[in-house]
Amino acid sequence: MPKKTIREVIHDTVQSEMRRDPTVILMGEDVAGGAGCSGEDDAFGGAFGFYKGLVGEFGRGRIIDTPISEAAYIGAAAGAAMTGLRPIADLQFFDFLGVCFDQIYNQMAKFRYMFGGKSDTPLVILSLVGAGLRCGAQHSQSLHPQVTAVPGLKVVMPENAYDTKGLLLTAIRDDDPVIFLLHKLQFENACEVPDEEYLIPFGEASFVREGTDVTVVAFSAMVAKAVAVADRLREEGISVEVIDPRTTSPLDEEAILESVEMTGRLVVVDEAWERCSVAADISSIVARKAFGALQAPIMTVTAPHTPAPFSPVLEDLYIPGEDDIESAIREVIAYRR
Amino acid sequence: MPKKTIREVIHDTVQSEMRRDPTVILMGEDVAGGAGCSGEDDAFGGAFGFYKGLVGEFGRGRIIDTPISEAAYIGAAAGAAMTGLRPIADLQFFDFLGVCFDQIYNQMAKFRYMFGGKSDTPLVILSLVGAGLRCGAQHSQSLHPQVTAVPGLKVVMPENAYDTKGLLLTAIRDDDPVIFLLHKLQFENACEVPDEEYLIPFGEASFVREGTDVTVVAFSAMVAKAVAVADRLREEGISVEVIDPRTTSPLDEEAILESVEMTGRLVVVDEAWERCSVAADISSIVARKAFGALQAPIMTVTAPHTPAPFSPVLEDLYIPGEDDIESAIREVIAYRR
Amino acid sequence: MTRRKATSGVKLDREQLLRAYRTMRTIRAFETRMGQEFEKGTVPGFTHLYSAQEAIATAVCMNLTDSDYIGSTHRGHGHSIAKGCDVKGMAAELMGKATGICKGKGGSMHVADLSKGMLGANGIVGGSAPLCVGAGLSAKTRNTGGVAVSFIGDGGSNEGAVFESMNLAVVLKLPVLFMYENNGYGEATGFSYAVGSGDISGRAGAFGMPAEKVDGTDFFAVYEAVQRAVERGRAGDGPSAIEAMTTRFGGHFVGDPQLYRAKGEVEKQRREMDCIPVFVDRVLKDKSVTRKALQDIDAQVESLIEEAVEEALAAPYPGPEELFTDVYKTY
Amino acid sequence: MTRRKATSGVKLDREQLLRAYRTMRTIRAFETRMGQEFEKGTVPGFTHLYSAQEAIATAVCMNLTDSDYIGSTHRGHGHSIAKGCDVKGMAAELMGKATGICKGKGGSMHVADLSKGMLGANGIVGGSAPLCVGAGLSAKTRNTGGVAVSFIGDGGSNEGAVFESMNLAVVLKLPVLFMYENNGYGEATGFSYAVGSGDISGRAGAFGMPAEKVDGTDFFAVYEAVQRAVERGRAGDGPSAIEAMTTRFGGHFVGDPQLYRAKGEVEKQRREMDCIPVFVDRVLKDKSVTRKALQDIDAQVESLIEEAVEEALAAPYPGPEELFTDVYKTY
Ligand SMILES: Cc1ncc(C[n+]2csc(CCOP(=O)(O)OP(=O)(O)O)c2C)c(N)n1
Ligand SMILES: Cc1ncc(C[n+]2csc(CCOP(=O)(O)OP(=O)(O)O)c2C)c(N)n1
Ligand SMILES: [Mg+2]
Ligand SMILES: [Mg+2]
Repeated sequence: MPKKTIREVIHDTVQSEMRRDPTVILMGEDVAGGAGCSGEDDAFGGAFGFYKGLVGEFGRGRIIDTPISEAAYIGAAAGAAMTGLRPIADLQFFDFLGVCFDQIYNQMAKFRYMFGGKSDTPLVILSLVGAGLRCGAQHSQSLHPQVTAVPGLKVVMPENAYDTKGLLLTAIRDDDPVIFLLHKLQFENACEVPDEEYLIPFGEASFVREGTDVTVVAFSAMVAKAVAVADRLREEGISVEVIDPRTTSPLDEEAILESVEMTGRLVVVDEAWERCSVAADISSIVARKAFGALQAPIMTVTAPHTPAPFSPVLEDLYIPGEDDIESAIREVIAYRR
Repeated sequence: MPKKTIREVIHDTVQSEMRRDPTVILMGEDVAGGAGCSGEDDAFGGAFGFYKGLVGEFGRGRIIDTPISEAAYIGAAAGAAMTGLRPIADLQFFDFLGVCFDQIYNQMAKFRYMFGGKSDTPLVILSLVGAGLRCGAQHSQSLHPQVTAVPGLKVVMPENAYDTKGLLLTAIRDDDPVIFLLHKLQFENACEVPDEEYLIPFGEASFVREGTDVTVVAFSAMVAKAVAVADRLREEGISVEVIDPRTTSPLDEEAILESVEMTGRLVVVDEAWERCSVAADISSIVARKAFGALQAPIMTVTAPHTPAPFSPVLEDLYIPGEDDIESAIREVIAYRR
Repeated sequence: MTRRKATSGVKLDREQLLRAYRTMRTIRAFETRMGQEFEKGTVPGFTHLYSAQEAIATAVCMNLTDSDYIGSTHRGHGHSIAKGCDVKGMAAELMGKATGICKGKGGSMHVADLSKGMLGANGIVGGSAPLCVGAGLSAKTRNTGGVAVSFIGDGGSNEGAVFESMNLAVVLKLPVLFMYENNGYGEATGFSYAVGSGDISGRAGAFGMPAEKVDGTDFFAVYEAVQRAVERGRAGDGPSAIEAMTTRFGGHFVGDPQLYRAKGEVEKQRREMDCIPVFVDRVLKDKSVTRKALQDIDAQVESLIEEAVEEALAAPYPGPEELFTDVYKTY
Repeated sequence: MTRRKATSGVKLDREQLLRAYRTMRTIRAFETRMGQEFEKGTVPGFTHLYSAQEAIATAVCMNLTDSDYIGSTHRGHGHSIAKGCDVKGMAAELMGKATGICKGKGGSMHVADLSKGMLGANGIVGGSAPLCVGAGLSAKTRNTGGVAVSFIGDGGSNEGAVFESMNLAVVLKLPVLFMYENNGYGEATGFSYAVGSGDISGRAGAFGMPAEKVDGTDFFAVYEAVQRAVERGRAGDGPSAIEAMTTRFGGHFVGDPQLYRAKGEVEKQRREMDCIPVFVDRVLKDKSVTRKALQDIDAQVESLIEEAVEEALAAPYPGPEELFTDVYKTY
């Protein structure tokens, strides 16, 4: 099977969906690039090159470069979605949420409900979260809790190229607004990806490692770290189950609860700030619904309550690391009432 | 002692601080009203009349009506705060967060950190949260988790006039940005408020009821409901401790943990949506730090994962009610492993 | 504002004139009655009435079909009626009833009917401008010949999302009309204070599109300007802006004491700036229609509104299960 | 753009001319060196260089004192140096060192020094315009005679927060200068595409303030225009806008292959639109300064930058405890 990076998967999936369905369009800043310039068209293909080449195939009528005005174009994507298109709106960094948030939580998320079920808003906002690029506090955030909280939105956070394909297909064909969040450090990660079409349903967790001593829930860039720790601890005889929910909304509660019923111990890893994080959210669900099974405190491993620092030495401390995950696991394993 | 409503306390406190400190200014839409009109100046005094009369005393130079452009004036408040003023920015409904969120989490919240500690940003954003006004999905939200999550912000959610005074004084004199959130249904609530100045520090919970069987944490409009339930259950011999953290950031973890260490049971009440709520946050802190004391699942009582409905019959079901709190308490009391 | 003479370039036939009259009268009667119902307590929440501005919504929507779109504001009843939303469903919606046009889940600020191209009233000032740009993009991409009209108040004209939307529509050359209704007020703040340039259409023009100012109390003036703009849009020539000068007969919301208006201002405007008598005078003088025909419509409208209110009052509230439906298509 | 003749209304004395030259040369040398350091890997993250635009920051800031304010962009090194930020502190900041001007916690996109009135580079396009309006409000309220200058790119000119800020500054009549640097590009998109009207200053003017377009490669032209705007601001006459036409010698960020620019474009612009030789030609022709004086400055600048880089490279990283400090004053 061919290996593909997440970047390639995004490209190929957007391309195949645009071929299949003429109502799919792509819009955002420099999704093509080169408009109004003296050089090449298709100069950027998105800030990270995801869409390179698509403007050649589909033209500027469907690969739409926008001025730097996120409220307008994210809102326009919603308006287009209400009226017969299936837009994919690229938001370069999810850190820019703040300039277009109204269109997300007050507009697209609420239409179906406010309008009594009489509208579809099929659009995907594709963006990047996370720290590690050494870009300072305004370009290193994990703001997925801000949208996971909002009824009417679905939030996808894939960790690998295989899942990205199946989830992105589902997202583009979904009739509700989907926030599709990749991690800034991850889009060059490759794995085997079948050429055939396959859809991964939302709300179905993936059991990345099976284990019996402790459940670790991790998503996005945190999955690989959890797996590394799990594999290391396995050699010591500690059996760690690693669950990747893949979508934070809907959330596969069942998978998590079932696992905790078995292991009795839970560590949740989330790159977001600790307060009101998805880690806190999952912890609270388990503390409510699987309390009887719990044999130890529920540990959350998150970024601290500080903005992301620029200096690499500080940023490395800021991002939840394998050591943090490992010591959380050891703590719950060692715990005796 | 005189009784005052929250509305009166806001008025009087802003007035006394503006008298005391010439750098305090007030800005927002219709904080005076009447600009460019044929009738009276001071026509609104804020959308809810909080500031009625202040423009007469302080003039339009310090009571500043702005066009409907929240990003600009909330950001301007931050810019003024960096450069020698102490602005109070009125944002009529916190539901409008989405049009000015960037200025809040990317700008004011991060300056001190990004600039290496070399700046103060002393400003207060005063706004209203909550449902119950029958105004539909875009005017009924409880978006405090969105800001509680953000490092660099402080978030105050007083439940009564007495606390409002002491906390607002602290907020205005604080050198960090403070989000001060009143509940839409509450500002006519009155209680005894001393005329003298008193400051209530942030991060100090108030024990509204003492009890030994179960801890209920509630804030803002939820406190009164929790207290009503507590008082009712007391007659049955169930002793409920009600803690109002008053500020969600900083959070008085200690008070909550101490109480749970004693009662072994916790119910957290929050009008926000369930996912990534402050209720979930507090639940997760307790599940991590006071697990050993817990004798029952931690219950959270929140709004459901739906937009706020307009129809009064549905909205009443949407808002967490006394019955929801009561059944959560009964459930944890009845729980046996 | 000095009232300009009704223009006369547009030729509307009798049926169209009666339709225009019926729409304006329906809006006025609906709003008047909803104001009363609000005061009685049968309409919960906030209600913002459109009275005085009827000519604008009517003139705009008479240039549109169901495959054109409008995006509205918090003051959306007039736009909705003009775009063809069911009046009975609207009355029930405002009362939060199960028979409401949005099942009672939206309310006054969220009336919508996508089958009519009405993309929703909007509780967020400026919130619908981007949506209309998107609807215009959709019409252009799907090549339907449709246009999208974004209604924006003078207050709302200062929102960032509106400015961005104008630029985006110009850049993508979309069939969008930015329809500014300058009623002189944004809540309790005068337009002349809040719009720094004092000129909404001039500002819109500087974004790179044709923009004109018209007398919003003159149905015909608005109709003509909109016709030009809509034609431009349908022809693929891009967006336009119109600033229609009008007023507001009521407060910002029902119950607003309007201290910011001088005594007598509203009375004077009711005498001088009421688009309905202006329209009636004109069509009677032209002998385009008979007084009798107008009176028949008056009677029909009154009974329609009466019926709508009675049915709405009698209608059931949504069942409790409705709280949880319509959040997602699938979840 | 056709290059306009250097104007000659401004009388700057020798010392001022040398100061202008020193600033421009310092910026150029700093950026050139930082680009090299970035490529060596000693400067982490993204780095956006200001080379080509030096005349603008320099001309603006020579009209300002420490009690005036500027708000900057992601491309903020030039503004910072011109406003008097310590170059050594900046070099260390870009490398994330403890001796950085922000203790290494901010980085390239967050260089700031409030004691110099430099309110920060900004990673959010358009993000600093509202802040500058606030700084102008502060200056006006505290009656300091200060002004605030918001630097905005051609791409950033399309952000809602910027439009709102212009209107707010006009309404409140604040001493604010909206300083547009039109370098022709926002990332890989041309200004002529992204600004629908093709005219940033015309659009700004329609917000109700004086707005002019100047040749941004001509230090003197910018200086004069800024002088007028700053005087207006200090006199209490409200905001102004200037659009300075310029270019960008490098990519959007260091490493950008710039496919969107035709081959030879940058080379041609380097020959024809480099503000530094334009300035030098002018002052030598005028005999205002000697070539020797300029060469002395060149040497001093080179050694300053060399020293700054060496010290920065040798400086320690912040200690781990720094992760948790400076979040709040008290918490
Ligand atoms: C983003 C946002 N800011 C503020 C408000 C509160 N608000 C509702 S209507 C209104 C005034 C709008 O004025 P205008 O656009 O002129 O419309 P009009 O009421 O005159 O129809 C304001 C400030 C809001 N709903 N949304
Ligand atoms: C709100 C926001 N949107 C998008 C970006 C990504 N971005 C960074 S710089 C830039 C281009 C800015 O162009 P311009 O304003 O012309 O400034 P220049 O780079 O030419 O100095 C973009 C799109 C951002 N940082 N913030
Ligand atoms: Mg108005
Ligand atoms: Mg540029």
